[in-house]
Amino acid sequence: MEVDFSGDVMTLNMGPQHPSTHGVLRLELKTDGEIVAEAIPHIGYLHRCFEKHVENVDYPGVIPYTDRMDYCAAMNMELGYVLTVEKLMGIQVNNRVRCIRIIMAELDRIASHLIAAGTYGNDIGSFTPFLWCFRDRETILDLFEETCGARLLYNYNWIGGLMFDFKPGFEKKVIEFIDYFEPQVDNLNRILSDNFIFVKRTATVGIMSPEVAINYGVTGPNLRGSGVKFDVRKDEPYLGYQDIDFEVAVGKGEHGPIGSCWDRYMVRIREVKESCKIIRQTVAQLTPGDVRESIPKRVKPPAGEVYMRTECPRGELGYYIVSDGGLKPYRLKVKSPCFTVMSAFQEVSRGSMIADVVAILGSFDIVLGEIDR
Amino acid sequence: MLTYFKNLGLGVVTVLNSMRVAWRHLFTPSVTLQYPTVKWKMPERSRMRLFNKIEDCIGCSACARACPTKCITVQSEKRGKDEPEIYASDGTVIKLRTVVYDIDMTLCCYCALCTFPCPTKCLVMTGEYEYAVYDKKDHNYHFAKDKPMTVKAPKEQSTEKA
Amino acid sequence: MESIAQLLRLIPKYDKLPGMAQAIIPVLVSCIVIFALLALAVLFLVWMERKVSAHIQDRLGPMYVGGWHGWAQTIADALKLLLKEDIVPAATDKLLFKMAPFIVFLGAFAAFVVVPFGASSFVTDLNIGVLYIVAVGSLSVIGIIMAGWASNNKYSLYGGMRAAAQIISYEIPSAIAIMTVIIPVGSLSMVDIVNAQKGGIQHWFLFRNPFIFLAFIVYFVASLAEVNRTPFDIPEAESELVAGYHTEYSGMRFAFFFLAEYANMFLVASVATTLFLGGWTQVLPSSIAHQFIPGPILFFLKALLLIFIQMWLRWSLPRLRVDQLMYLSWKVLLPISLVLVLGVGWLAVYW
Amino acid sequence: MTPQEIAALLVDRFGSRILECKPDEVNPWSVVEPAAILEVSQFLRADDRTSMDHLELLGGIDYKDRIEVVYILYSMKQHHRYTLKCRLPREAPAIHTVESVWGVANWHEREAYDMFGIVFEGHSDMRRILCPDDWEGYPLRKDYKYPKSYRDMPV
Repeated sequence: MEVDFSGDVMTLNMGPQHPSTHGVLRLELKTDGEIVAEAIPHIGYLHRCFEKHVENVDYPGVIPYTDRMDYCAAMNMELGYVLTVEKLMGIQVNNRVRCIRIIMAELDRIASHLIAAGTYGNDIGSFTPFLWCFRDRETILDLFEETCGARLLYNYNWIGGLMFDFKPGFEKKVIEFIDYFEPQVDNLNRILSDNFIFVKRTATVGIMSPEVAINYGVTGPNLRGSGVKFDVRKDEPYLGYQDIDFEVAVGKGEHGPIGSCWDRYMVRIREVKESCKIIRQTVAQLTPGDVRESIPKRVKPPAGEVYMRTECPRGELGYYIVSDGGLKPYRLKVKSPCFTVMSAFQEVSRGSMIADVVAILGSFDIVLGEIDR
Repeated sequence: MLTYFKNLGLGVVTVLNSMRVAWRHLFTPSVTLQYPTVKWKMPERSRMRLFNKIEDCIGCSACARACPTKCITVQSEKRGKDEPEIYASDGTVIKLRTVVYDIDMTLCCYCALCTFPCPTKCLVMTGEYEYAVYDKKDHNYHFAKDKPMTVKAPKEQSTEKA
Repeated sequence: MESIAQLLRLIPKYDKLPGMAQAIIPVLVSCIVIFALLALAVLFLVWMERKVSAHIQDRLGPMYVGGWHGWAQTIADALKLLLKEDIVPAATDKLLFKMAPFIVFLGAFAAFVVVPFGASSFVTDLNIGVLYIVAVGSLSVIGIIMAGWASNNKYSLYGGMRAAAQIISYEIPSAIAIMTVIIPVGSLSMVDIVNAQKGGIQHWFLFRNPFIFLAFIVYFVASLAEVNRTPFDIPEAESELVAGYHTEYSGMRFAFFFLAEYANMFLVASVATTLFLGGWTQVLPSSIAHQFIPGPILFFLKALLLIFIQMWLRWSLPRLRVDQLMYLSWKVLLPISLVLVLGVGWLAVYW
Repeated sequence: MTPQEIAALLVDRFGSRILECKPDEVNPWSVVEPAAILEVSQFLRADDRTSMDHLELLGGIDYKDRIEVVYILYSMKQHHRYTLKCRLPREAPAIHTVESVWGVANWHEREAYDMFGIVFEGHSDMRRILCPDDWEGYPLRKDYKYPKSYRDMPV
């Protein structure tokens, strides 16, 4: 959008304490009235130097730190890390561990997308769906707590295995939850996704073309929202995702150009349904086994380096580990999905209105814990 | 002109739709708990406050090594040969006298990595979650009961946090 | 006011007071009565809003203070707000900053003077009552701009500016929608309008003819925007402007904004009740039943019904954007209301 | 393409400017002469055989005697991955930016500058990104000393 400035430019400082910057992001808005010429993100308010921390802890001790990157999807964060270390050490896990990991990761994906959808509704001004989403998310967290004892930061996936096995009857509870949950998605669609006001607010703003998305390294639901059918679970499978029957949700642009905020939002809603499908199939594949069977006594990977990425709810999460053969990682670099998405923000939000800036930011579904690390 | 009326109609219909969903929820039972009077039953694996049953502790400091945030401080000394032999409740011989066993709960990240290496399973994460205090120092738990017999300069703890 | 003056005359030696006092005291007393009524209504409405929103969101809302369903929660909150420190930021325009909440409240408060709560319970019956409400009701926009500007905060300024644009725009469709009622009555007096609807539900203007029914919807939507309720709450849009024009306010001054917001809600609901729902008149036709519910109670019930719809809308809809809001006002509501006025006029002339 | 083919292609195209190739590792990589990084990047992105349109990761590693910059590239069309490395001196490391090739490099390079002090020449906005602007030192270097205080606040 071309912006013709007729008046003075006013700098509006949005954040780091602002209700809708999803944490402590700071946006420097150059505004003329309601129009925003530039929205310059400033990050780092939640910086803990995760990468320096982990150079001083041994490999299993890193897992609690990875939990704290994306605290809305901690199960996926640690899954990526343990898979990377397992790849480096060449550990094979048994079928039960594999299935449980998939079930947990997908439940966590649902929980994370529920936060995304709910907070997005809140950004647009509708508070009710937010609490409905949280109600369903609580059920998932209850399941997690029953299994591993924590609700948010699990430390459940261990290198070579899992902390605990399921409790008896857990599978039934998961299926019960899925049965209950699937109609709730339609409920959410009725109150929010299909609402005319919501569609008008989101379907024509924040257009991200596939070219821009790929150039800025945008991944995950945000990339798929632009119509690019790319999912690490399908295109570079891990954990045997290739054998599971599910669709890669892409933005179709029903209400406007492809790549709008609505598309990105809708990809998440569709993914939630796909996750339900995956969980159903994986629960059927569960076989008995010992979940701590292949946990090594000492995690001491050989010297070398490895890069691995997984599809976490906010995009591709990559871990690049350089090992010098010691007990602690020599260097661990995280490719954080939100970080790359955020770098495209300035490009996408150029020339929108103040309310749109909030809408675009919400549709990116960022978690500052992961951007700043 | 047609799209104008179509949009108008769509707007009214979807708004009514939203209202219908909201109306239905007006009569669904609430899912929240009335917290201080009604309490959530914690699952048995809940990971809340750390507790060390010091009678069973053999002072091996495996927990302190496993802790990623270094919130556990253990200092132990050899028990004298002339002292009577004591055992933990699972029969392990206690060869070390634990003189310092401090857990700083403000540093704890509730990962439970410390509880797994414990040989006598005396360090557990309990399901207790209501332990807010007014002073941060009150979260520093001192479990050790024994006084050091041999005088030794306190080992310098690496306080430098990564 | 007449009835209050009569009551006052019962006080011994009241007649002996100077004539000036006899003129002023009834005014003051009725002001206090209205204020108390408003404060009570607002306390109740805030509680109701919290309960409605809570139940829509599968929660319970306040449950402890006062015993039954936390009925005293808002009283406790109001007391807390009154006791809080009154913070006036250093860089504000002190006078305007302090005045703004009262002016905002004044608009809602003054308008209640002409609202007939019952057959004889109203302060005064101005012969231009409706015009007075429309005029005085928009006083609050001045207060909002004052608050937005004096706060010396960019968010507040945005909020104030948005509020001004919004309230002034939506005055027009709402005033035109009100005209559809005035045409058949032929009077601007609120009492006359209510009297024209006596005799049961079929005499209410809402059900007299389809044009007025649509006008009621237009008025309802426009009034939502006038009182800054979702989906039109952009002046205080929490996710964009933090809290809009009252970002910098705290304590009692914030409480006044709160009071004004709910008083305004109550005002527009009262006006809609008076104009379209027959005010204090009975629901059932008088031939079926005698008047067994007192008029004022009926009035409040009708107003509460409208306020409940406002709350229900608020908790089920997202918020519009500024340009969409303006679009709705100027391109949807205004043409429709103009057509409706024409339709009502046509009916009045040729029916 | 397999990593071996990519390595062969690189050596074929750039010859001696590719200093080392290890295409058989778990994570196959090549070391590129720092001065050639822009050219190599542009080639890898533009060439249809490689079409590396996705820069997955850009980061530094401090090897105590040198600093390496790692570029992990991926092709969304061909589904293959390859890693480029550049070895820089520990004193005043500098390399040309690849911002013009992949937009995402902008922030990644700022992060590398913030954490290792690698200066990316020609970068449009070379500021610290995660640490405060007046932070001293480069935290991820192995010899980094933790400051006791920042602006009189204890750390």
